[in-house]
Amino acid sequence: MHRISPIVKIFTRKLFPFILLYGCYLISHGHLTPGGGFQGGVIFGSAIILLGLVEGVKLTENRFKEDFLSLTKNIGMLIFILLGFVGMFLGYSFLSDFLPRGEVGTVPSAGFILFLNLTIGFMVGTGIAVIFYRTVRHEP
Amino acid sequence: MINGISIGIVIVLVGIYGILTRRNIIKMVMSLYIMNSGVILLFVSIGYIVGGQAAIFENSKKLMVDPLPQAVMLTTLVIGLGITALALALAIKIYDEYKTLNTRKLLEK
Amino acid sequence: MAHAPILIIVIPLLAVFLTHLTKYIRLRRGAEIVAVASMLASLILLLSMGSTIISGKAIQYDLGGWPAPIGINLAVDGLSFFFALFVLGIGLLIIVYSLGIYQYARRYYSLLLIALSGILGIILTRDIFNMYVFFEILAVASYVLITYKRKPRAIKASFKYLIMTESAWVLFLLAIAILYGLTGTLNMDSIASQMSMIYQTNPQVVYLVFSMMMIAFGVKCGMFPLHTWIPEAHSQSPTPVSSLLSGLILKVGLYAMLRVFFLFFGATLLWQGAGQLILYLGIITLVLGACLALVQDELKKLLAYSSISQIGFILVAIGLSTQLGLKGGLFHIVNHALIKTALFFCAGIIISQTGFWKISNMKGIWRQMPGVTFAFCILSLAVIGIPPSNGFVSKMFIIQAALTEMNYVAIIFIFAGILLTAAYYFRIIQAFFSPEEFRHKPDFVPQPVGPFEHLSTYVVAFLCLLIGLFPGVVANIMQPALKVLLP
Amino acid sequence: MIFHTPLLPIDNLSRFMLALVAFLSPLIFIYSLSYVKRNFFRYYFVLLITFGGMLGTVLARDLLSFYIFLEIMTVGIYFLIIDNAKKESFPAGFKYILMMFIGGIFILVATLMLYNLTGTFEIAVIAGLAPVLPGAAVAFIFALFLIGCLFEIGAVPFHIWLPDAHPVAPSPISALLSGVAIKVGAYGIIRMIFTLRVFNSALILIGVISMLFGVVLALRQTNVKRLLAYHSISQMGYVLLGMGLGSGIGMAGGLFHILNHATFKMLLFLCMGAIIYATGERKLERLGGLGKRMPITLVTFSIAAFAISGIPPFNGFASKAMISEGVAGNILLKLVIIFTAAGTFASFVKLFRFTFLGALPAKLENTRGVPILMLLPMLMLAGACLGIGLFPTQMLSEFVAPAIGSTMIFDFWSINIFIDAIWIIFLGYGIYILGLKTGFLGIDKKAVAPSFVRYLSLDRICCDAASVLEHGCMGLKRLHARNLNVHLFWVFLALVGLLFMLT
Repeated sequence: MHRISPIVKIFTRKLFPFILLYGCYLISHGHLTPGGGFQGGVIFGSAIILLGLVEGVKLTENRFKEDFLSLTKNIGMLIFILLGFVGMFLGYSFLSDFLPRGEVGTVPSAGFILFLNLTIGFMVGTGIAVIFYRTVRHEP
Repeated sequence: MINGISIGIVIVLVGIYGILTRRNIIKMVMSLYIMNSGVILLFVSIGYIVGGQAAIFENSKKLMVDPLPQAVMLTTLVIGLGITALALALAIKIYDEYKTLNTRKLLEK
Repeated sequence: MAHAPILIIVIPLLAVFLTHLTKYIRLRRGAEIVAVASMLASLILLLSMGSTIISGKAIQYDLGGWPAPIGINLAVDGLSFFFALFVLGIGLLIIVYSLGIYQYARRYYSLLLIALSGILGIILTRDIFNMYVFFEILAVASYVLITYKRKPRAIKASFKYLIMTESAWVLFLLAIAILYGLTGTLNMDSIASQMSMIYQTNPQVVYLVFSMMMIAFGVKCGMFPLHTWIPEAHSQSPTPVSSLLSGLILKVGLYAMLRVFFLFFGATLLWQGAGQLILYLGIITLVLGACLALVQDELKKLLAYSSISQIGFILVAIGLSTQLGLKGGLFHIVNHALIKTALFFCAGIIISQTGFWKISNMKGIWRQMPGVTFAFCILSLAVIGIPPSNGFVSKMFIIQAALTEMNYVAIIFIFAGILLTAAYYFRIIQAFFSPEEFRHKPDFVPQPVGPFEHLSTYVVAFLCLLIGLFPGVVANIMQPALKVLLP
Repeated sequence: MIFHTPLLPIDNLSRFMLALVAFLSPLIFIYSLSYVKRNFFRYYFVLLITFGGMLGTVLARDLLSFYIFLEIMTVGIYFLIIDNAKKESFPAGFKYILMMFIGGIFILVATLMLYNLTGTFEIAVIAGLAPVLPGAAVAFIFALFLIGCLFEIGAVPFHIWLPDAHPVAPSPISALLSGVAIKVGAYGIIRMIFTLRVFNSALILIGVISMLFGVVLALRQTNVKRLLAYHSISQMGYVLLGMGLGSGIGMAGGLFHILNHATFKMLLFLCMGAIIYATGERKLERLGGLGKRMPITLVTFSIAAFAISGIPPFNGFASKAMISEGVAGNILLKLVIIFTAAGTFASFVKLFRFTFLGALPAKLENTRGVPILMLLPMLMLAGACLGIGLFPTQMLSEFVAPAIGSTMIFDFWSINIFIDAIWIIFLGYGIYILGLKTGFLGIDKKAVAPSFVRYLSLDRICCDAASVLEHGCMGLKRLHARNLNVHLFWVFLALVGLLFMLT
């Protein structure tokens, strides 16, 4: 496999945090602008994949260990369901919006949709990273 | 007349043509995803109101496009992703075992 | 309690992720315990709603607090209660059966629970797109479950199943798009109310939507032209998965067909062309499945073809679209699900003990495994419809429905179907009891078959006889379901 | 709610059949105590289920439970036929269960049609409603029910399973099968005649054909049990003839013959079972000269042989006399009865001659008698044959006649019955001699078997039909194995097809 040129290496190392920041923006403003949990999560995943491709899987492996990622994936989903249960315990129906709605157009405007987006983003990001690790390590 | 719905139908037909005639299973998975995106385009354009604004709410009372199909199509996209990822994984395993991607050769193996 | 409908779906889903987390706690068989506990919890919740359902009232539940036409809402009425009950029962049976096979890891139980929560979601939901999403969840879980043992043929079968189902379900999505275009809502009840008006304005569109949905449900339940994926999928997948496939997944396809067709097209379409169409497709499925089973030598493939032909019976019963026909159809759905699950259990035990796949080298197995052969005999008698078993009761209702309709074509083909079913099941019994000494497969170590497998098979065999003797119990649970379909 | 089946109270007809089943079946149990040597548990388990099925069928007060117990009995007998697991017992068992299944479905369809007409399964209620029901429907339902029961009886067009099932089944089972199980089918027909008040002359035709067909083919057989099986067909032809006459005497004669046939046929099978148990041989050529070694079997066999051919002091003659009395007017039927009786006598002379008389073949030197447990039922049955034969009038007046609810006196000892008996003996012996000379009896291999018999036999037609079905299914299977694209093409073709069909 020919060597990755140094330009690409430096750029990815520098750009990596900004990609994550962009992902967070997408997730947090999911209910305002186009975006949301899934899209933000995909950005997270692509950041990790980018790192894996450029730095090589072993380096990213010890930074983002695979079973840690799959653990966070499962915990993310559990939190999503528990959020649904919280709505139920507070007397409304399942997955209902129990937080007060802020005024229109600002981040806290959609009540607990923000937390849903966060968990989904988290889960999708780690899930895609896990898929990437499995496919890279697959040898026929 | 050309609008989102007719193009969506055309894309679905292209997908169906692809899945029926292609022998290679990777191409079949691709045409499956084409069919899926064709339906998504059709469904979204059903909710389109001419001259409507994107369904982002800034307390202005302008005419807005129907947001429901778009939300629903988000889920279909995710499902399409899952299905295609799984189909490709299966295709890889099939290639590992049978060393061929041609459906006719696969039949005999 | 108020939140029961959604909890029935969410508890297995919750259990899915708990089983993944049992890796980190030292509980030895944590995954199995969580799986069984979640199914029991759902069963108890469902039974808690039983009394209100039997008395005829339906329980509505709006997800997220949004009222019916806008939000996704779940409804538990007679039909869904009836189906959910036997789905949970059989799901529990499948989990108990797979407890015995030790090497099934956590991943297997989480996939099984995803599939079961998908099925429960389909049964309880009242929103047509939500039904599509749950069908996809179920489909993805079953694709992976089929390939669980990583055998190359299983992967090929699963790929075929995936491509066929997904290309049919794109059509279902198209149908939903058209319905949404026409009615503006995704909720089944509001669509149904506007359906007759739509039928007046442009019947062509209704026919298009009907045939697309028929194709989608046909693939799921193995109707005539769309049944080709069933034999490979059933024979290559591990035993509990093949009983899940033929026991539940085919039945959920039928449930969706019943629910959608009688709700949307009941008044207008079914009584002219469509009911007759389903009847003829059912007849073709019936005869085709039976004929192919006659010449099949692999045991599991034969059972798969017999599933197809029994689905043909149910389609004939639904096609008659009378009160009695539906009663027979529903009863046969439950009976066939029970019997076929146990038949696959028997096949699994025999295959894991002897290592043979083909019936021709299973000759004289009677001396090796008298218990399993005895259970197999009872179950095959039940499928054919010999009186003391439950198969007889549902076959009787179907014949009676065909007679009241004076539909001679249906009667003749039901006659031929029962005969062919008897022919290929007695062919198997004949092979099991044959005089030659049973030759063991050289250098084959039989897998350990624990008490769970035998227990679950005998329990189901006994249950079949019990339902056969006291069909009244199931009949009055079915009463509210019939009122839902044919008011 | 669905199955409120009032099993009791039962009327006289059920009581008559109950007595027949309840008295004869225990003899089978006793006989098989010493006959069955392997897998006792399975044998007795299934035998008890069959016995229960038989009792249920006879006692059933409504048609649905009649059908249910009939099916249980049929499946039980199937598992008994394949019990001794010989190589050829499986195709015969398979043929048996499929034929019985066709009959069962006929009966089920008839029952359900009746249910749709009258809204109930109860026989008593249906009997009450019978005159008011539309004539055509009742006739059609009776025809369906009749066909179903003819399958059970094994009358000619549907007899294919009987000659195969008997030689293969263990002897007590073939005795049970032709002694009691066939009678249940006849009971079904009588029960239906009484409830629906339909007199169908087709029964006479079927009866006559069965009688002639059974006797002619019986003469040709050399396998001992196959010969008796064909005789069962011809004797059941008598019963059908009796029922077809429609007159009180005919019906009573038919019922009486059911009782007689049950006793002497079971006795014949048990004797043959004893011979097979002692010598292990089934073919007449390899038997002979057993008279000295098995005296009791000799005596019981000769009683049964005389009974079946209708010689006065034994019970066969009574019911045959009643039927011939019933048929008095019609000369043709009289001739048929005389010829069948003579043919029966001839074949039993042949059987007697080649098993008990003649030289004892070297191989059978050390054949000993049969254990007492097998002899006991044979002796009891022989006693029954003799007893009914000696006191037919008492038998008729307080046992057979009340079963049909008519008080009937019949003079059994009139002179022309003796003349008939003598006629039968001479004609029978003549046929035996003639048959021996022309080899028609199939004994010494210069048999001149008319080729058309082989061609005509229904058995071959069914086997050919089965193989055609087989090829069709194999063709279907080849057609079915296609690659993925073709199957997808079928999916979308189905869509287009549906759209086309709907509009």
